[in-house]
Amino acid sequence: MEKLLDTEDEVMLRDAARGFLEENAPLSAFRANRDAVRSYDPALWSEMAQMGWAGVLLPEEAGGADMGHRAAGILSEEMGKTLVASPFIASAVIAATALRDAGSDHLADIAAGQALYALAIDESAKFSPKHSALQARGEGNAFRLSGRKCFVADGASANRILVLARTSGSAGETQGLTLFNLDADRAGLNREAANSIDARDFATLDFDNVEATGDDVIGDVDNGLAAITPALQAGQAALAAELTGLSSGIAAITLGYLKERKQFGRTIGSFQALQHRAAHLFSEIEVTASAIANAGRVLDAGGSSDLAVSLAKARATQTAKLAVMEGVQMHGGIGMTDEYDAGFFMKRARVGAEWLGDYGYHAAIIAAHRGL
Amino acid sequence: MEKLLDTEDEVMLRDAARGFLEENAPLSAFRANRDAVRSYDPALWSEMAQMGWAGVLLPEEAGGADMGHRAAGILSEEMGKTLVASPFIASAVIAATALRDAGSDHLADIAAGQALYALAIDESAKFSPKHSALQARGEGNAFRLSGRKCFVADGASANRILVLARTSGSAGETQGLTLFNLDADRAGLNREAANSIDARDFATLDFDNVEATGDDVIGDVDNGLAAITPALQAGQAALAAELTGLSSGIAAITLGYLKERKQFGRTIGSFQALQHRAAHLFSEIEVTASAIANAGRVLDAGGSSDLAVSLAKARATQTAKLAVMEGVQMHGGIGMTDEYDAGFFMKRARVGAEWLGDYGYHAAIIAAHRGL
Amino acid sequence: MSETLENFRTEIADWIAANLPPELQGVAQSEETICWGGRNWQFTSGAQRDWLSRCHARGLTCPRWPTEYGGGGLSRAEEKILREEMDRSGAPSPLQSFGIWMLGPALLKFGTDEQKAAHLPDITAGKIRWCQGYSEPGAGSDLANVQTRAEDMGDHWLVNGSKIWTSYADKADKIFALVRTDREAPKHLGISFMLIDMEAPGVTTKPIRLISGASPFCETFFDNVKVPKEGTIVGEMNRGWDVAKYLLTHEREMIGGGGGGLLAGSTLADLMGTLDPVAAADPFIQTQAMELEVDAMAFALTMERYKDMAEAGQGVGHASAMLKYYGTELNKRRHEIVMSARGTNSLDWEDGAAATWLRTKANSIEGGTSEVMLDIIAKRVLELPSK
Amino acid sequence: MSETLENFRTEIADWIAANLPPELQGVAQSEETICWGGRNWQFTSGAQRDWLSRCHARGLTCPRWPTEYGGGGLSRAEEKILREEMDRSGAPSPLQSFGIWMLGPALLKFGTDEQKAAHLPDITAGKIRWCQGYSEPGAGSDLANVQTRAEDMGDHWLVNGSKIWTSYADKADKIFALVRTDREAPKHLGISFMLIDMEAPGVTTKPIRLISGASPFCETFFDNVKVPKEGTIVGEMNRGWDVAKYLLTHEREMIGGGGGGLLAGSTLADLMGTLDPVAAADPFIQTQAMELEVDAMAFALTMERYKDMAEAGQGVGHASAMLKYYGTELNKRRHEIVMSARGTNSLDWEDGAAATWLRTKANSIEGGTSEVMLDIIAKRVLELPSK
Repeated sequence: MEKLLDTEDEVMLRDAARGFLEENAPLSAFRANRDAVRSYDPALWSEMAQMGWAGVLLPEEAGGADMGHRAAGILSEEMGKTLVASPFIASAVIAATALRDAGSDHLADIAAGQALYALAIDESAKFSPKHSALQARGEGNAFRLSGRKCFVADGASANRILVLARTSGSAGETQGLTLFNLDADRAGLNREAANSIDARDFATLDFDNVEATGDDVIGDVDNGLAAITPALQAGQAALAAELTGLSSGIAAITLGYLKERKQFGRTIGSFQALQHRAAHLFSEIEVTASAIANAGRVLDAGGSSDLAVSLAKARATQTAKLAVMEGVQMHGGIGMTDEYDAGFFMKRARVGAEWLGDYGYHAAIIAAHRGL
Repeated sequence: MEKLLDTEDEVMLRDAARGFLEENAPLSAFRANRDAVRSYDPALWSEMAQMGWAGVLLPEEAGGADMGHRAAGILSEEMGKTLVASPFIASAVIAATALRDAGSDHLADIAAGQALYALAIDESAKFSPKHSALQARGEGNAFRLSGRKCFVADGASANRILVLARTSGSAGETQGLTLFNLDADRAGLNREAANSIDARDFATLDFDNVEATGDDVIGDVDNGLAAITPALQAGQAALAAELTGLSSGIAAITLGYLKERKQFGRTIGSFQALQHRAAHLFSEIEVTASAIANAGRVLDAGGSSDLAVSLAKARATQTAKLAVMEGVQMHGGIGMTDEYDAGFFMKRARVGAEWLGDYGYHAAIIAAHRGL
Repeated sequence: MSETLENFRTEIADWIAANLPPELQGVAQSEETICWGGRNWQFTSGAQRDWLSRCHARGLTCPRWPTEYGGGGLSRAEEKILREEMDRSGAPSPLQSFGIWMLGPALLKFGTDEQKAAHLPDITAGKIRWCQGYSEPGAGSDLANVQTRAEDMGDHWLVNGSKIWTSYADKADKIFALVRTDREAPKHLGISFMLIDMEAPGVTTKPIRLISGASPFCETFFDNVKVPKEGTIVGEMNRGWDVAKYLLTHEREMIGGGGGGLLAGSTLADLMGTLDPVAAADPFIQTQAMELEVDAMAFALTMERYKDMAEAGQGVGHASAMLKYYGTELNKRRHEIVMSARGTNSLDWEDGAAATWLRTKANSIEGGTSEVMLDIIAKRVLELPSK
Repeated sequence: MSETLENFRTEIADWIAANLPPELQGVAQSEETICWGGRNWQFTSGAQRDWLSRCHARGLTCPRWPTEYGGGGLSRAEEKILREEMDRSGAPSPLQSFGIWMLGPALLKFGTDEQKAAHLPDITAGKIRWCQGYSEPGAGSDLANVQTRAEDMGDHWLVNGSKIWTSYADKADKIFALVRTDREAPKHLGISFMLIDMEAPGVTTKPIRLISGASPFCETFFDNVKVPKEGTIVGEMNRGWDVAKYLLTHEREMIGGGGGGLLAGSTLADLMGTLDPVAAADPFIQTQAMELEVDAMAFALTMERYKDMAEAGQGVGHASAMLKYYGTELNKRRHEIVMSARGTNSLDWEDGAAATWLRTKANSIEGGTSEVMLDIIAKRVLELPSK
């Protein structure tokens, strides 16, 4: 197995990313976006694009930086530390992977950070692509899409839509799905932004007889699950990395608080019960970090990666949950106030727990591999 | 709802039991039995019988003390504190309830502590009476029992056997089972004592064409589950009480150790991390104690009691598991030695976790009641 | 049960039947329906006003308080019967306030006759709404770390400082607060329990926004507030900590009760709602829900058992910290499960579940953190050594 | 990879092929098959003897030790290749001992040339079997609390006291022990790291029975044992604690590795065996097993990552306490699940699962308790304050 340590290039990338984000996207920037009801900062995103982040997974001939999934994970992890909101996962990771694998000619727009993709998969309260029922009726070389997608990432702000629709079979079947790549202003498409607790852009999309052609199809008709699955795995790994960065972020804030806050005439960080809980949290984060690094390596190596990716997402979900709960509790009253940042971590962790598959979804994939 | 507090009579009963057991059945007595490979102390049992414990659930006309299920739970709880091994649960609680409900004429023998019952229900690794398959073939007014029962409580030492056998239908069906009450020396019955980790008597019973007559049937033919279920519930409540006594027992020993043991120049009980864990354990035991008291009250009130009983057994199982794990860990190395008693609690807790239904078995019953 | 008690039951049942306005019957208690009273209280309906005045006339707003102050002078047993009959007939509580829960008990135990006469009638009548001023910014769990000071200016006290987590301070008429009246004395001494009018010049409040959204909590600031000397200190001068400690136990049992109340309320199944098929098939959601339900039912029984103990006159004492700890942690766990069961549906603020979930995170902090509760159990109940 | 390393790989692979007795190939390592060596060692087979002597001649019993002491003088990279080739060809470890794991490293770092020459060759050759004498009855986690004392009698030391948890003391030839050589000095000073012959008069051992049954652990008693002055103290006089601390890290990584090894071994599914249908349908057993597997896989990767860090020369340092803590707690959880999955089948001693399950409870105690590990992480890694 490849080493799980960052390579020299990766260390440099991490440092550069951290430096840039501390400068341009600290927590205060997230709060400003939240207060301005802005799901992300377009100016920041174009800077990221100029640094090659939007094209992190795309070939150089398409204007990409071609740094690979481990690198994408490192960027995502660093963004997670300060809750940076951006189109990174949906566009630069998921859409980029899907379109790259399909040899699409939209790659340059993604690498340039101009093509912003909404990810329209979910139709109910739990992630399960094969349960997609949104109908795409064939009319000669054209299709008519009708139905509803919910919890669509970047659904309100994107200018393009990746939508998984059913061209045959019925909900629950892995065959009969088709992946479409549409521009967001197609007639009959209605988008309603949700008021998401993490202040990111999730939307409900209603398709009323929206027209699509064969040119809009990614991969093969009726085989859309195969077209989107590797992209979703790339996204799951990146999201897992973000959640782990989030865990480190809130853990660092909490440790800082434990070291400076005094109570009963002592630094609260000197109370052994809190010390042991902090040490346990450290351990969980360390163990999860290994699964994150591994997922990136396995994706970069090609071949089957669902086990490694699900392991990363399952662990990251649990670790983030522990980190934010300890973070708020150890801060006491102030941690409960909106003036303080701890709550932001908790809300994003909850969204991240559900998006692209919750703990149970990924644990089931792992169990199947392990004969449980 | 009836008060969950001990009545004055119950307080007196508890004190009397505690006093008697401290005198006659301390932990050293259990160790002596274990070392002598003796599953219980018959002399002690006859003393218990003389005090009316064997007849705790039986009417006075049958020589019983008729104190009820809450009282039985109190006795069981006190026995649990010092790991007293006895035929109490199988004979005085389960068999007594089954035979009392069936108006059997064996009651006086039970109350006198002379009739010792083996409980032959299980046939596989998990408790599930309806899955009984041991066959009882009808021959006129007689039956022929053939098959194997495992994990039979008091199976090697008892002089009578309660066995649940299938007279019709197939494993998994609730109908078609019949409950037999046989003396232990019937021809064709082979009993092999297990080497149980809790040093109690559990045995494997092989039935090879064992003859039984209609007079041996408790309740109705093909309706044996109805005949044994209330008795099993009484036993589950008593076992739950024993496990809670066990939890208090090991918790008290551990607290004593925390208060006297010095390390790094401090009493280890002054380390806050251990204090918080001890306080959490105290809380769990307190909460479980309420479920125990409630189960006794509900059984005494008559009517449906499966919810209350399963709640008691589920809670008691989890609490005992926590108590013994914390008990051994907080003692450190010495807790791991056979010279010390902590291990005895851990082994009995494990057996108690499985006997008469594990956590999952009882949680499922509760969930069904609560619409989960 | 004694005949007199049975007569009392009939009597009270008849009275409720005769006096409870039909439109109030069976109305679920909520932020919207609670009657807090006070100078500026706007009754939500004539019925609410009538119910309050009738109950007050009958002494039922504070059933166990002495009749001379507008209480009912009932025994513990009678109060229990009253509660049962009120529940049975679906009658809402006529009046709630920190005056009833906290200041009243404090005055009855520590107050002078003048103080009782001056304040208790206004509480039982719902004329004055009180709030509580204990915590201070930066003090956290260390309640005795009181920096708000009252200087003796001869004819009055001059109060400066600020309090935090003062529920409904922006709606209250008066505040009972811990203030430092002796800055030389050791921490726990030198604190006095002071009554201050919120309309006094220099008192201002600022609502606190929580991670779950708006909240009744406020920060309350005292900027050179003049407080008269006469009758404004409850209990001995510089001995306010004794009063506070006495009330903290009350509060703890209240919140414990709250925890229990919550749990007794809507079942987990209700809260989770109709499960998405995928969620329904998830063994993790299933087992977490089952385990929570097991623990919640056992905890509800424990609330019962502790009430029984209290009613039997067996002091619960410090063990009440266990109720506070267990009930609040259980409630946090519960809403984690609800969120996971509702999945992405609950990630939109419009779905109330998220705000409720986030709000529960304060349960294990307010009224004494779980850590403080565990310390109390370890030191006071288990008597573990401090070195 | 460099050409020389590739050549080394070929070379070592050929050597193994030529020298590994066929009957040893692929034999699973177990209590029965391990070769511990020592004065009284009975080889289980001629093959075991041959394999030891051949490996020793080639310097492979202690690959990284200097050749002058019978080591292999290999680099870290070469050792890794050796390990890989040994695994690939199913070769068992030729020799294991506390001499290799602990005393050797201590002598190489702290020993005099005379001490190295006197002891290392016997270790590499498997001639002398060592045991470790750190813990004492009553001291528990507080290893520096050494009561066993060595009095200076001029021409020899007089040792009195006892040690506990001395693995295989009843089979060992010599013991390296912490003894107090200065009773006035503060706790951590005044301790020396002493080498004692187990055959010396006054040394006796008593095996310790665990809750899981028989064990290799012993109590070791020193009753007026005379120890020569010459060369019996490793490192500076009264500075034995430095040597012990250095070795504890080794031990920790060993046990952490053990934990990892365990986890890498048979899968949870194997351990649980074919599930009883009722157990197979139990969502609690199912979810606990799934969650354990998730954590175990991530932990195995973490062992890998930490090995990578060590091999990359990035010091792991105190973070190794995390491996010890997490690996052992994981293993305890794992066998709780196994017991529950096997149900009543595992409640009979004849079913090995129970003894294994009970034995795992010591994992979080031996080699430093979980509590000590968490303290180390909190204070040394997270640098949380002590007041």
